[in-house]
Amino acid sequence: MTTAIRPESLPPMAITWDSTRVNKTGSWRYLRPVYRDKTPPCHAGCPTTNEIERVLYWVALGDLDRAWEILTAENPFPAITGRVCHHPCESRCNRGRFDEAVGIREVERFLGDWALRAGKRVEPLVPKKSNKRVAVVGGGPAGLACAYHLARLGHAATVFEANPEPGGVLRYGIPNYRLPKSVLKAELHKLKDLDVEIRTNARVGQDVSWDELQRQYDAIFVATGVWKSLPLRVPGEDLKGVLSGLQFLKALHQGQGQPLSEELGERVVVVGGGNTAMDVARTALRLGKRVVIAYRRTRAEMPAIPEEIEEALAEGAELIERVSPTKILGEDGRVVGIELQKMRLGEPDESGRRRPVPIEGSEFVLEADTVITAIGEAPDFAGLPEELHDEWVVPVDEWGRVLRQKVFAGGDVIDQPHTVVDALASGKRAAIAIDLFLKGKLDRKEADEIRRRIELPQGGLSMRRYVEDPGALLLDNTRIVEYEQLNPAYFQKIARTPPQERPPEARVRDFSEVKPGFDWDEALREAERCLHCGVCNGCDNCFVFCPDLAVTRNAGADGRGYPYAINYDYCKGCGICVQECPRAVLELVREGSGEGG
Amino acid sequence: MAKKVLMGNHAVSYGARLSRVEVIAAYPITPQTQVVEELAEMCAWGDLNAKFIKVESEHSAMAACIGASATGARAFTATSSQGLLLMHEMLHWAAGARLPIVMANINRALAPPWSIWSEQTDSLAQRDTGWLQFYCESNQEVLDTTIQAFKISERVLLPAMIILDAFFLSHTYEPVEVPAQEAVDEFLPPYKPPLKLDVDDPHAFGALVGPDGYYEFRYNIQKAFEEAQRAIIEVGEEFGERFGRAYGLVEPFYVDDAEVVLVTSSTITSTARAVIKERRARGERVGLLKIRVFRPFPFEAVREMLLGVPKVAVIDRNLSLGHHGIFHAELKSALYGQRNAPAVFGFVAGLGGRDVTPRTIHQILDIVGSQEEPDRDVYWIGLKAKAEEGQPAGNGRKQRQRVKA
Amino acid sequence: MSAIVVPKLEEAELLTGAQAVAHAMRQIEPDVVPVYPITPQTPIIEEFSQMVADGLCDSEIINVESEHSAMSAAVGASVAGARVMTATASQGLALMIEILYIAASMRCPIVIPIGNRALSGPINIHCDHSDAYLARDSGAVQIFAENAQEAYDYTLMAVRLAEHRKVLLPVLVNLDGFTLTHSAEVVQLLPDELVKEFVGYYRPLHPLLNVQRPTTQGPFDMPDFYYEHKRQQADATLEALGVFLEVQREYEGATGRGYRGYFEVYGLEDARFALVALGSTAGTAKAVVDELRDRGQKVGLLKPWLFRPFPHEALREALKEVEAVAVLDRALSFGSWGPLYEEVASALYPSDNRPRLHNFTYGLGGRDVTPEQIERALTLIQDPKLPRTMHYLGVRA
Amino acid sequence: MTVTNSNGNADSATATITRAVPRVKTLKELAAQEEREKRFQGGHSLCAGCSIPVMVRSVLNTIDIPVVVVNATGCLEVATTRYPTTAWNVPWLHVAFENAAAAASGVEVAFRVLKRKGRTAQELGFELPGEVRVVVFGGDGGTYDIGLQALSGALERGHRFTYICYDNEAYMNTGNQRSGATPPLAHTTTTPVGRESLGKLQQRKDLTEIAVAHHVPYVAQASISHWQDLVRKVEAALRADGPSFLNVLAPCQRGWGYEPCLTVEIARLAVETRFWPLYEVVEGEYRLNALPKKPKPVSEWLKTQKRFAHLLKPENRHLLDELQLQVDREWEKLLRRCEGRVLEV
Amino acid sequence: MLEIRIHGRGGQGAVIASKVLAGAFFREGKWVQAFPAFGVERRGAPVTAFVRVDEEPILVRCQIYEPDQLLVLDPTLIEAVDVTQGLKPGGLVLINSERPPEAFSLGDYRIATVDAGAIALKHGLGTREQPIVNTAILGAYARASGLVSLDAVLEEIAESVPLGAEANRAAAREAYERVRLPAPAPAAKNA
Repeated sequence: MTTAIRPESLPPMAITWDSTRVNKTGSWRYLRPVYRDKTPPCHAGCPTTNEIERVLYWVALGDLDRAWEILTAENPFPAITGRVCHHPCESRCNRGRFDEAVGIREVERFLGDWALRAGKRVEPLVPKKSNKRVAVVGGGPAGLACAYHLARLGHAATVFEANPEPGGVLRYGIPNYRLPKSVLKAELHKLKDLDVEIRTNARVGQDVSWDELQRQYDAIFVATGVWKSLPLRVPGEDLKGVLSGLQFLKALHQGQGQPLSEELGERVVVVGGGNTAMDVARTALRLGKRVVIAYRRTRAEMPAIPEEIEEALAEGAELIERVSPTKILGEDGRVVGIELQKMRLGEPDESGRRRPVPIEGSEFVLEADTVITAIGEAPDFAGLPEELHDEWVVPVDEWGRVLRQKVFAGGDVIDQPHTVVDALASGKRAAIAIDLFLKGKLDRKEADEIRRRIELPQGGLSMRRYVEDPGALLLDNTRIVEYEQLNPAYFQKIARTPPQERPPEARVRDFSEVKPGFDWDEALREAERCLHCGVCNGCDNCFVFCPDLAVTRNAGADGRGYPYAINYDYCKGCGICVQECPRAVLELVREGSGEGG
Repeated sequence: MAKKVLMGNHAVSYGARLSRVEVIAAYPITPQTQVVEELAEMCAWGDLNAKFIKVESEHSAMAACIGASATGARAFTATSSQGLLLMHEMLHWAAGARLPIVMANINRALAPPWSIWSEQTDSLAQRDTGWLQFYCESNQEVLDTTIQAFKISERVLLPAMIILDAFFLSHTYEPVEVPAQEAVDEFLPPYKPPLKLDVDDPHAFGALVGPDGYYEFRYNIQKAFEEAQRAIIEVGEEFGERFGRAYGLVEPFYVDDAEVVLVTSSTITSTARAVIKERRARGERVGLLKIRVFRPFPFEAVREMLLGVPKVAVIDRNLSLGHHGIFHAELKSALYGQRNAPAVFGFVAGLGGRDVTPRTIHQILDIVGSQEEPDRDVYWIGLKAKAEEGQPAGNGRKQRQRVKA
Repeated sequence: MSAIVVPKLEEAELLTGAQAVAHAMRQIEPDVVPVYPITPQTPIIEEFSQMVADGLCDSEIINVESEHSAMSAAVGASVAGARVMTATASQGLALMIEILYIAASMRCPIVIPIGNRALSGPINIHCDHSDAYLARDSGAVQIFAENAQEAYDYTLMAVRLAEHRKVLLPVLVNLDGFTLTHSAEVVQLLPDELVKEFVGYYRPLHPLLNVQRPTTQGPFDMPDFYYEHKRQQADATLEALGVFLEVQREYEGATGRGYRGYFEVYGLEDARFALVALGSTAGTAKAVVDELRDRGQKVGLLKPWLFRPFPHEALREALKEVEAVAVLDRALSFGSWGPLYEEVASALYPSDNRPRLHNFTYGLGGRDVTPEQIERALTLIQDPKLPRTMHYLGVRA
Repeated sequence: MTVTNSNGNADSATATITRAVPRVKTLKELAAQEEREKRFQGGHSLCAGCSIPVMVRSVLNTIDIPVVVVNATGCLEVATTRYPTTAWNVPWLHVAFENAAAAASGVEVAFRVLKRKGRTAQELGFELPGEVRVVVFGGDGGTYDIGLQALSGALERGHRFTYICYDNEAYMNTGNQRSGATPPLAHTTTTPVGRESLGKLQQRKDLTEIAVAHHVPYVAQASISHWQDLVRKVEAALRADGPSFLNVLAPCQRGWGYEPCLTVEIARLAVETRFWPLYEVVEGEYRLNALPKKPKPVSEWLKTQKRFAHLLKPENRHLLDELQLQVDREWEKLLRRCEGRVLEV
Repeated sequence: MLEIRIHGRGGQGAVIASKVLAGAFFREGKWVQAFPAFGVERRGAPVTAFVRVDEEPILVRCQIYEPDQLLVLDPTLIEAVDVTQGLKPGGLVLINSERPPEAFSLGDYRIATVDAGAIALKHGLGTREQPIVNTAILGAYARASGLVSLDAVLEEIAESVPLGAEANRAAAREAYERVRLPAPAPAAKNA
């Protein structure tokens, strides 16, 4: 514009058509908006690091294949966890602060069931097999998950299962009405697809020796679980009619339902408030018994999944809160009742729950034909070398490794919550650790770097981040999006989609599944409720609201990278895009700070 | 008296405040807005007891001033450029009704193309409307003239326009001596309208006048302008006595023995003074005549100063399209038919805020110095195309030749 | 009869100036005509509206809510690519003046008949030229007509002048209010087809409606270009001088009506004393010139048709032999000379032989213009000692 | 991701629930969108965080029909057309401040009459488009105040054009002077807050209702924050058979006094506090377009802006209450007019 | 005559800075003139303002094309605008920057720097995104130029910047102390 101009070179009147795009107004900027995905709390809160936001994104768009691929990278058995998981994701879901948490588990189940029906097959994540062999001791969720991931990483895994069938607690603990055996069987088929060898009736120390495993395998994963019930430690525990919950359930699963039922009598008192207690109670209900659940604290403190408690009560179980057994009464060596003492809630203990304190002289008696205890379980270390364990657990490092040997452990035998999903997570962790170990990387610094890259804030390790270029995933594994960072203006209150349910009076008559699961519409509707915290879902807000037209659509992107790009030639750094990003994907960094490229 | 560093627009506001204006009706327009913003601020803080009306257009601003003035209030407004043109119809009315409204106009170029920078065409195009016009050179002059304008206007019952250059004055900060309120009160007594809208003494304002009377009304306005010349001189002198700064219709600067006299107005005067000083220091006989009052045009004063001067160069930051720079044309008609009338060179410069620098003035003096008579009606100075500089915009006695470069 | 065009009575009609102009508009058949009524212009647009209503002319009239909007709509339509006319007077022109400047700068060839009328206040509806003069800096071309015939002919020529590629400016065709707008005269119209052929189609240079090539019109201009843009506009305004003559020649070629030059000169060939007067006054002046010449006085008349751009060079040439000139201004520029006087003085200033120049104000607000007044002016200027102050004809001072 | 969210919804969760499978934009649709995107371009010199371009692009991108834009003087005009550049890739005309609607009448009539007369490319020198929509953009100064007469005239005459007022509630181009749209008690430079003054003492003009009173086919009030609603209204306005008028709230970060990033947020709050209700009047029938379930107190909106800072002082509590009463009263009035008709996007 | 050009961005207070600086010189008995190069400045856009100082009344009323001194309120302008255009050789360039003067190679000029942004923030002037640095830079100018006293600058701030005058004065004072001067400093011209 400073070049010489001549009147005759101008159009005959002040008319113009040259674009303002020659003005690089980006030089006005003090602050620079950058796209930077973050981790949603559901994802971070999932022990198996399920990429929930992506899974729901693709489900909402109807691309179930893509959703399933992402999901099964982390979690081998969505049809199982979709039924039995205690879903910590949902309790962390930011939407819970807005209206109601997204029904993530139900969508997961829908996706898992869809895959089973569609006959989806998992494939190894790496193209080549490694010639390494790994022994997996224990065919429960942890062991099976470990074998699954090892196989997908190209290693040959052999599962040693003491029982006649694999599945562990999935098979012998969780009743059919929650997890039908057909689903379990179908899910376990994945292991066959991956050429995992499962040896049943193979108890270590009995059918196969520890030394043999040590000799024959490049690594060993121990996940034998907890199968010893904790005693009540009250008089009368040895009476006939006092059973442990695990014993009861296992017996049932082994086809001894009918004789057992006759033995139980009419009135069953279940002691405990965990999932085992609920499973026991509901099973007993299905056997036609009158069931009372006795728990030392209140319902709110019960460790069982709330839905389980709710369903148990709906099905007719009676709950007596704030009571603790002091004595089991018997006649002729057989239970006739249980003496319970009332409790009040005192100061919180280290678990944060209020400690029950006995009220002197408040004892009362409940008539009972059977008392089933479900107050906790302990591992059975028979067959394992002494040096592997202490009294309660197998101590492991942050990789799940035991004593810096080639032995790794997971599931309920290590010090972690006794849940299915934690078991699956420990299996995955061990599979990654074993992969690193087999490649000779585990004791090197490299392992720490890898861990930083693949570990989420709550400690879960991401298989996707492990096997793929993490840059392509965009997700920043160090930062969790809190509700306060979101812009809820763009969210409408939509009630959570309630799963359909068989009526209680019908479902107590058999062992068929209580919930039929979501149909397509329900699953999509629920998936659409996901806020995609910290993850760009192409909502167009940044594009539409940019006053400088500096946000462009990145139409060529192929599912990786952002759907938008910022043209910094024009961006004046006003920050509207950041403010209006509903899900905190965009953020402002200081111009010249080197952040954000 | 206190010296303050004020922007030109605020110098207007201070002048209006010291004049104790009672009604301000205005509409925002760049680069005028600060004038009325400052007045609104003064009203909000109780520093000025006036009613501020933010009307919905300049047309209404002037109409409101007319109403206020007709009611006997001291009315003030300020505008610029398109705003002045929009109120044009009402300008005729204000003068025709002989209402001593005072208005500041910030000289800004007319559109299109749209410009907010300095040019005098907006106010000069109002030269037929019957308004007194004062062109100011400095912020001090702006403030002083505002106060004088009320006194002059109210004496001759004509509206007055105080005119200052956009940005070169309106937005320029410089030291200004602000007179004390008491001193101004002594100088400028409250307005006593000879006739006003009064329920106790009703008169009709703005009635239809047919061919039998209209001519005389116009004649009287013209006579009032003759009276205004005297009023401006007397009020300017009185102001000088009271405040130490006297003003007149024109202001000579090294004119006495000058062979070339620049005729300027507004801020170009100031820059030209610097050039004249510089050339005088070199021994060149150049001078400058500033025209402060354009309406009434100071015919006598101009003749007194310029007859006998060999060459005169008028610098116009304005243009009457299809004609000349307006000061240029006016000056020629003033000197026409007089003995020893100088050769008059007309220069157009600085339209739309094109900077007029000392170099521009030197160029003008060089052109005038190099020829006895102008060889064209209008010289354009400062056009970007070098080959075009100094070429006539046609209409010359010699056919304009387009230089191809 | 001393007019340039002498109507053949058998082919002529008795029309008011307003009607004559309305017929010109009908024949031009402008695409868009935004208008607002104002005395004494109203009969033009009333006549024209009736013609449109009767299907005699395919034009779209926009009955706007003010003259300001009339001009604004005119600019919009013109920029869009349509041929546009409007008409107004006095306060109407004063109200639309802002947009007239804009029309000129946007190079809109809008033809605007003006029924000249005095400006308020006090309010007055009769003829003077204060309204025409208020537009003298606007960049619009201004033509003054002496009678209804000239008003008709120049309205037609104005279209070609306005739309000429070198010009592209609004053209005001001034006809005195009442004296011309409302007075019936003998006028000879041209055949419709002839007019249509003469005015042709309007081919806009940068039509806004050309969506294939979007343009931004009326942009913001910093000091780095504005000056050059104004220079360009000044050049275009001056181009109108040449084009005016060109259009006159073509009109003569097409119609045989020989308007030649910027002025009509009457008795000026050997005159020692001259009048310069605009519009209908020239008619009266011609009669006075005739009479004085009969008495042996060497007097003449110069009647400018073109007031903007002002033909300085031609004026110098036309008046180079006279001793004294009386410039008649039918308006005051308060505190100065009359606008026409200033033009003439300014034009004659550089001439080698400057005639004595005197300024006469007359006829404001419709004050009757009598032969006596004009004779007085012509007599007064013959005195070399006549003071060089403003003289007022017909004032009761 | 190749897929953007279905029909541009800000949040998949806000999508209509009746939708079984979300619609995915095709590449072709995206390309068409890109073409329209070029109608208004970056590099303009409007302030960082200005709301006006947000509105302009939403308007221009809404329909495929060629548009001619007429712009009243104001920020938008000054900052987008600095010679020799322009942000507009559509025909654009600026005549003056007070007459945008009149100029638009001229353009609209010119198009209609040239079309009617069947003017050919040969006669005209260019090809007339088959169809054209004339869209006017004017600020509140140019619409509520100085341009109201021209707007009223044009609406009454029935020209087929759409006038869109971007209402930032004062003269922002000249630096925040009060206009007919300035809300009561706001500080502006011509209604400054001072010892003797509490800001603007008058009500704001209800321009939308004034437009309705012209009996035109479509009038609506919108906000840049609710852009889907805005886009729908633009489409309705442009397709209306006759004049249409949109009054769009467009916050100004400088004049209102807030951080630039909050532009949309503050526009949204104006709706949520019911200070700026979204509604439309179709052939005289009122419909509410946003029914805040839990309306926020108007103070929530006021406190975001410096121009209202003085109202938050405890001694001015009564003023705040008075404002709330006004907002409630206006809201009730509107509800009555809507007679229960609600259409939310 | 001393001619100073100020480069800043819309919102930083460059125009106010020109006014305050002129006021400070005025307090010391100088004739002054201050004005902006008026564009249609929007927040963030480059802005220029000018100050003239002289012993006698100032006549010239046009922009400054060959300044003696420069104040640069935003270091990023050095890349965006040709700030030193026309600057007289040896002229003072005062830049708001946390970097030392040696970090800038602009030519044969005396360069001084001051971290006016940090100082402004410390005193609560402006926001993190856009500190208002005008008063701080004037404090630094008093020291770097040696042509106007800090006291005059502080007094003028008190009068011209009614909102937060104390914080602005404190910022100016601190900048006066913390400005990093060029070494060695030749005798100031045009004193």
